[in-house]
Amino acid sequence: MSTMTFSRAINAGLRKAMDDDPKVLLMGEDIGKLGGVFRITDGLQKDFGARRVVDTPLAESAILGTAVGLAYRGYRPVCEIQFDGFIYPAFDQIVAQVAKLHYRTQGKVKMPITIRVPFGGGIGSPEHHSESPEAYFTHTSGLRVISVSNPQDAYSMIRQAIACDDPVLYFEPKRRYHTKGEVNENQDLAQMPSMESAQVVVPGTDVTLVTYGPLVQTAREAAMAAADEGISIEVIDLRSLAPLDFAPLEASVRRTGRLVITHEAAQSGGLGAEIAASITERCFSYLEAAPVRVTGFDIPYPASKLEKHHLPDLDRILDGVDRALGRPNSLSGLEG
Amino acid sequence: MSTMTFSRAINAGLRKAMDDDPKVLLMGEDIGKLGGVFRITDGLQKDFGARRVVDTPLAESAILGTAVGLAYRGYRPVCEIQFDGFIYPAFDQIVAQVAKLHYRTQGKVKMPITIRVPFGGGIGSPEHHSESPEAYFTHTSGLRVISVSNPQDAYSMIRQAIACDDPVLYFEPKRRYHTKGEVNENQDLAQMPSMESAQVVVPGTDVTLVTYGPLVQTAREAAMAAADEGISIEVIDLRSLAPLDFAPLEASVRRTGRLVITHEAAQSGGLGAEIAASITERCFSYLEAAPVRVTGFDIPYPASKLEKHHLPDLDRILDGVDRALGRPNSLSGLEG
Amino acid sequence: MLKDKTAPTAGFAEPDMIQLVTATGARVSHPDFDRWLEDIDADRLGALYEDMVVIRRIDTEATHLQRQGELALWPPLLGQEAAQIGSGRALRRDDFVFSSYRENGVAYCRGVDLTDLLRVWRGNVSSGWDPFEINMATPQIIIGAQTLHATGYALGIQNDGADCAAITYFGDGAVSQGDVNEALVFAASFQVPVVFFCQNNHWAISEPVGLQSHVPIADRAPGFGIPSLRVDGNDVLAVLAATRIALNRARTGGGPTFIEAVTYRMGPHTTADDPTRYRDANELEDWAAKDPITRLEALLTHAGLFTPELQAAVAATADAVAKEMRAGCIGLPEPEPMDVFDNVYSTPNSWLERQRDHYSRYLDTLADAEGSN
Amino acid sequence: MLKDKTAPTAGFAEPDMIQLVTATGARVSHPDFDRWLEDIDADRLGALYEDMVVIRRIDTEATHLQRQGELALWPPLLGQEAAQIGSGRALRRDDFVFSSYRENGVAYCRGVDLTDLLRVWRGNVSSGWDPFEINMATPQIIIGAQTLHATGYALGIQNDGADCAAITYFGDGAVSQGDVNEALVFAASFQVPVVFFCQNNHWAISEPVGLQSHVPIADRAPGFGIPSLRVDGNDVLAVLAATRIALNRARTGGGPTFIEAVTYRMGPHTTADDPTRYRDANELEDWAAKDPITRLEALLTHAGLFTPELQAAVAATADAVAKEMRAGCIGLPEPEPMDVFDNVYSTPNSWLERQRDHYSRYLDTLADAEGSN
Ligand SMILES: Cc1ncc(C[n+]2csc(CCOP(=O)(O)OP(=O)(O)O)c2C)c(N)n1
Ligand SMILES: Cc1ncc(C[n+]2csc(CCOP(=O)(O)OP(=O)(O)O)c2C)c(N)n1
Ligand SMILES: [Mg+2]
Ligand SMILES: [Mg+2]
Repeated sequence: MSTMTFSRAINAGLRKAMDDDPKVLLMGEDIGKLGGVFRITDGLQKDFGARRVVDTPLAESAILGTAVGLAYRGYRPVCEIQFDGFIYPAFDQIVAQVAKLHYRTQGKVKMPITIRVPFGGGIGSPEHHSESPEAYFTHTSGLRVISVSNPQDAYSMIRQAIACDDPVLYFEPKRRYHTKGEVNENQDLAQMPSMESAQVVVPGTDVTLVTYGPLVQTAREAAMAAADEGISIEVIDLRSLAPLDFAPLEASVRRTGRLVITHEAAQSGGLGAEIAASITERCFSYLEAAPVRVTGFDIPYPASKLEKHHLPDLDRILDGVDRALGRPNSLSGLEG
Repeated sequence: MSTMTFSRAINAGLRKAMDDDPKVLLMGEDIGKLGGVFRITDGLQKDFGARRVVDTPLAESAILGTAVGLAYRGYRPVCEIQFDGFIYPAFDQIVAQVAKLHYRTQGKVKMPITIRVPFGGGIGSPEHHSESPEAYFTHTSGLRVISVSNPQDAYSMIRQAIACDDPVLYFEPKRRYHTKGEVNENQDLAQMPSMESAQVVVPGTDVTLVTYGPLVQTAREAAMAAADEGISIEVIDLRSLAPLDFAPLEASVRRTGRLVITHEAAQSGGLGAEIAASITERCFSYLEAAPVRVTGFDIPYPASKLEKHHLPDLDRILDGVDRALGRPNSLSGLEG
Repeated sequence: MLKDKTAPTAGFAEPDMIQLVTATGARVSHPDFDRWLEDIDADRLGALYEDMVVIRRIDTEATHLQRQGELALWPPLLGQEAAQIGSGRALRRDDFVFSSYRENGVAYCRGVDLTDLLRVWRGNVSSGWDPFEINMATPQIIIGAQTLHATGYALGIQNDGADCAAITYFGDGAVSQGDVNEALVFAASFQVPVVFFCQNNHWAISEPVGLQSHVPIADRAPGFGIPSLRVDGNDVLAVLAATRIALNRARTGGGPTFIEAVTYRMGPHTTADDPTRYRDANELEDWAAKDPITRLEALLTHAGLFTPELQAAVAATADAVAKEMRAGCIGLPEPEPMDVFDNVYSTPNSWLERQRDHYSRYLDTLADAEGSN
Repeated sequence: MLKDKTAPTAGFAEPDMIQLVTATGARVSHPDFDRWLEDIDADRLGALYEDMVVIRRIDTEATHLQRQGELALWPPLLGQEAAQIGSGRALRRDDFVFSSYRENGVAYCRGVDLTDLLRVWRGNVSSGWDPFEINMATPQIIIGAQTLHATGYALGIQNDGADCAAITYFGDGAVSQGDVNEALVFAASFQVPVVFFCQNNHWAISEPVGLQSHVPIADRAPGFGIPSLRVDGNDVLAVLAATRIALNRARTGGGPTFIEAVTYRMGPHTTADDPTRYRDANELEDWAAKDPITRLEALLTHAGLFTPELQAAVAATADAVAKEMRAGCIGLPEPEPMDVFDNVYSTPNSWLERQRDHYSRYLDTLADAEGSN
């Protein structure tokens, strides 16, 4: 066990994966000497060389497209997309190639590609640097999508993602890069909890609060704050966004009868819709109230001085909890 | 009133829009002499010239990117994407530019761009020619998304889309291109029902069946078949996918207490999730059962000989209706 | 001062292209190219001829099968036989091909099973063969996407220190796509062993090549730092030599090469297309006069090699291939309903398992209901 | 036979570039370029000098403001003054600019309000000015996207039969993006009045230009059928002349032109960057010796124009501009919470109206709760 930052934990996981398998290589913009704009790959080019930590020309479609070719050749490329908002030029290669090649070839061609995406807001950046595009990928059959919320998961799940024979989008909550935590680096892949499993991170009885990535921390804080008021929130960290691990959600909602989902992405068509719809399908008779979504608004990411009015925070989450519980809340009096 | 095919109706709408406004121009691959692979633009280059019906080089990102520049210059470009599966190279320009420029510039720059996308399956085509990518766009703030199901709407709504100052994705159900219907070409834009409005196309009392585009016809057939068994289905054609017009849905579900949603797109994260989640939020206490989704599976579009096993058809929709009604159905006996 | 290349080059004046066999079948010698053809004796020339006749026959037979409703679609290669055989036969077994949908002649060179060739066009599967069995990726439909795959594969070859190469095929329309240009950037930056093989068949569906570029396509590559060759794509020897030159560069650390093979799509874009809507009949006639097979016949005739024996043998092979292919096509078993769920992932996926389970129950219910009727 | 341009060109040997003023300030004459500078008299030269000094001052002041916490971020243009002023001053009012994020010097030439220039970097808005007021689109962050916008705008100009032009600015990194290459394809195909202005400042964040291309970037364009010019980007006269030549071609139906201005990013990529991690200090030193402002001072000195009066006047202007900008920046009103909902659409949208309404109620509730505490 050692204490390390979130970003260091990803670095350590990448290093371990590269040590374990010579076919693992990293590709991206500025990931070499600079170590990436967030320093996630710091020191790796120095230690593994420029053939395994590849600074690419500035073209995202080519990063993913060449990764596909490398996968054909037996490599396991880990592609860094510098910021969430720069993934769209690669969308075609991800959606039409990476996601579909295994199906297209009836399983002949595997695509063990990991796509690392620093995502989400809260760091005061200009446009395109704070987006939450995960729902585009969770709706894309053939991809796996995960998001990590703490250093241990960051470490374990990057290793699991790289080891996975399917393509994995790995969403990193960039505003949590500097948080620290305990990391056990001595686990075999086999010992780790499946990267497809959701986890109850705060047990509770009154309401189920589901989230992932950057808002797990906020949700924990909300649970603490609510406890002061005598409300017991069960917080679930989804970890896997596609597929969703519904078992712990169902179990929780059957107990609490109430569900709040929170994410930074826009509400309409966001992952929260899938969770609400699925849990309603699976737990209809247990629900005491409609699932509540506390999310970013249906707007392009706003200027940094306004981002606090877009991002769900502790107060907005608690307001959502009140709504789920039928307690006085900001929408009291509105029918619904 | 005249009778015409669906494809002819779009053609007529485009022609009218071009007649009415010299700033309207069409761009796309093979839309000139050939009239498009579906002949939607047949004859228009001949009549309006190559400056207004522009055969572009083979590059979707450039089609949308140059459309943005044309919009800056005061034009109203109508871009044809040849098939649904070819829209992804343009994804970045659509999501990061077309959708966001109005917001970015605090309303200074308008993006009255219409993107025509023949979509959906059922025509026996190879991969990439039968997709339903609408949920990527309904989740993208700044875009409007509509889909048409009959020649009259095809005609009216292409005109409305072009007249709209916001960017509009116009999804055309390609397998319905040859169906015929009455079209009134003598309506002013102002007289037409808003393109943002959903419409009840079959009134009913037992269950609400919501869909759009190609499956509206299938839903109508389902309603007829169900009527023979004494079940009264209310069919709603969404027409607008973003924003969704919830008023008629809410009104209907409050009466029926039961909701079935059907679309060709994959289920997870599809538009059905948003509809189910929103209606549950808005009509929780009226719902007698969880909303049911009858959709394409979470798979890449399959080979054409298998597409009938992916696309919702009359029988699968009726099975979903049975599920919503608590009648014996394929999942009877499973909990959930 | 201006580096101006916009001077009109309409029609791509022949002198620009490397040609080793004239339209009338005369062999012209070429200082750089000839030495790459030293092994092409009578037998090999006959074999190239056979290949070209056979793939034309495959193409014709497939078109028939489509007309007869046995195939859903077919993209004819008629007219492009020399470009595909000349390049396809330059490859080594351990080279890897990333093509578009029209390179059925190249697939034939790779030794594709004829039934596998058709499975995708019959609609049974999304692609027909095992890429690793013949070292060729299955047809790519997204225009240009495969050029990046080839470049990445070549990066892998380079990392492995192997001496094979990747080759990617694409059309004149494809060169407008961002992906193709990014592939040139990456290939040049990393100097990887990849050959960019552009079949300029003059059309991208209904769009003439002049809409994509006012200058010869081969001129594109040097500006990326990639040397290029422009060859008569209807001259199988020129194509063969050019591809060998490029592959040799790739194998010996010389990096990428771009080849433009100037040829012509004599048929429709696919069996769903109607070129009379957009193409002048005269143009087709002009190009029919440059038919690559006729040209090779003329060369063989000049050399006294176009014997009745050769003709009979080739015809017999073509007949046999066509017959085998037709039988394989018609005999293909129908896919099973539950196949739709296979191979989306290589490891189990809970979402999909549930949908599979539900659909299987649904099919059972349906069968029961039908049984009880 | 191979059109091979992969010969090493490391360091982009100066002889390749057009230079009208040497590093020591000597004016060299040039047969094609000189006639485009006939109007550049003492006053105009002084004005160019003033512009360059002023934008360097703007740049420095903005960097200070960032360090002082008044701006969230700033992308310095230090070292690129000649490239931006030379090109920016070649433009006519009715030309339209599509730039990236670093062209604050060009925006200055367009007459941008200084406070508007900073609004985006302070984080108040997503972009700071009205594009139609100064005929310049606001900064584009998605690398290369703006080149297509310029090409489309130019298509509009062509359709309108107008004689203005579009110009687009982008970096050496951007030329690797598919969009930039597609823009070249479209511009060449339609022969539209657009100028592609690439500031090769040798770096894309931490990546040296040699990673993007082994050949000079200006060589890229001719392969698309677009003539190109490679100029010393630290020589304001060479840049001015080249841009005028290109704009003139555009206005007179000559189609697109590509300019590579070879310059250097003397500062960090942005204020968030630390170039010492990846850049050799010697390289920076070399380029400091080629400082565009020093060079113009030397030219002015040679010509006896670098008078104390000029220096004093320029310094006064720079001071005034810096002061005005600082005051404008600091005086910017904070945005209002409910602003987040404005202008997503130009017409009402039911989804958003509901969210706006809910959030407004929420803020009220919050205020009530705080009020009652
Ligand atoms: C990204 C994308 N856009 C559009 C299409 C539709 N399409 C299929 S083939 C084709 C023309 C291709 O022309 P070319 O590259 O010259 O190849 P050829 O068909 O002549 O072999 C087009 C536009 C596609 N398949 N993919
Ligand atoms: C599509 C996209 N990918 C990545 C980035 C991140 N990024 C911002 S600036 C930059 C380097 C750009 O270099 P260059 O084009 O040379 O312009 P310069 O910064 O030197 O002016 C990168 C990679 C981005 N903004 N957009
Ligand atoms: Mg072609
Ligand atoms: Mg640069």
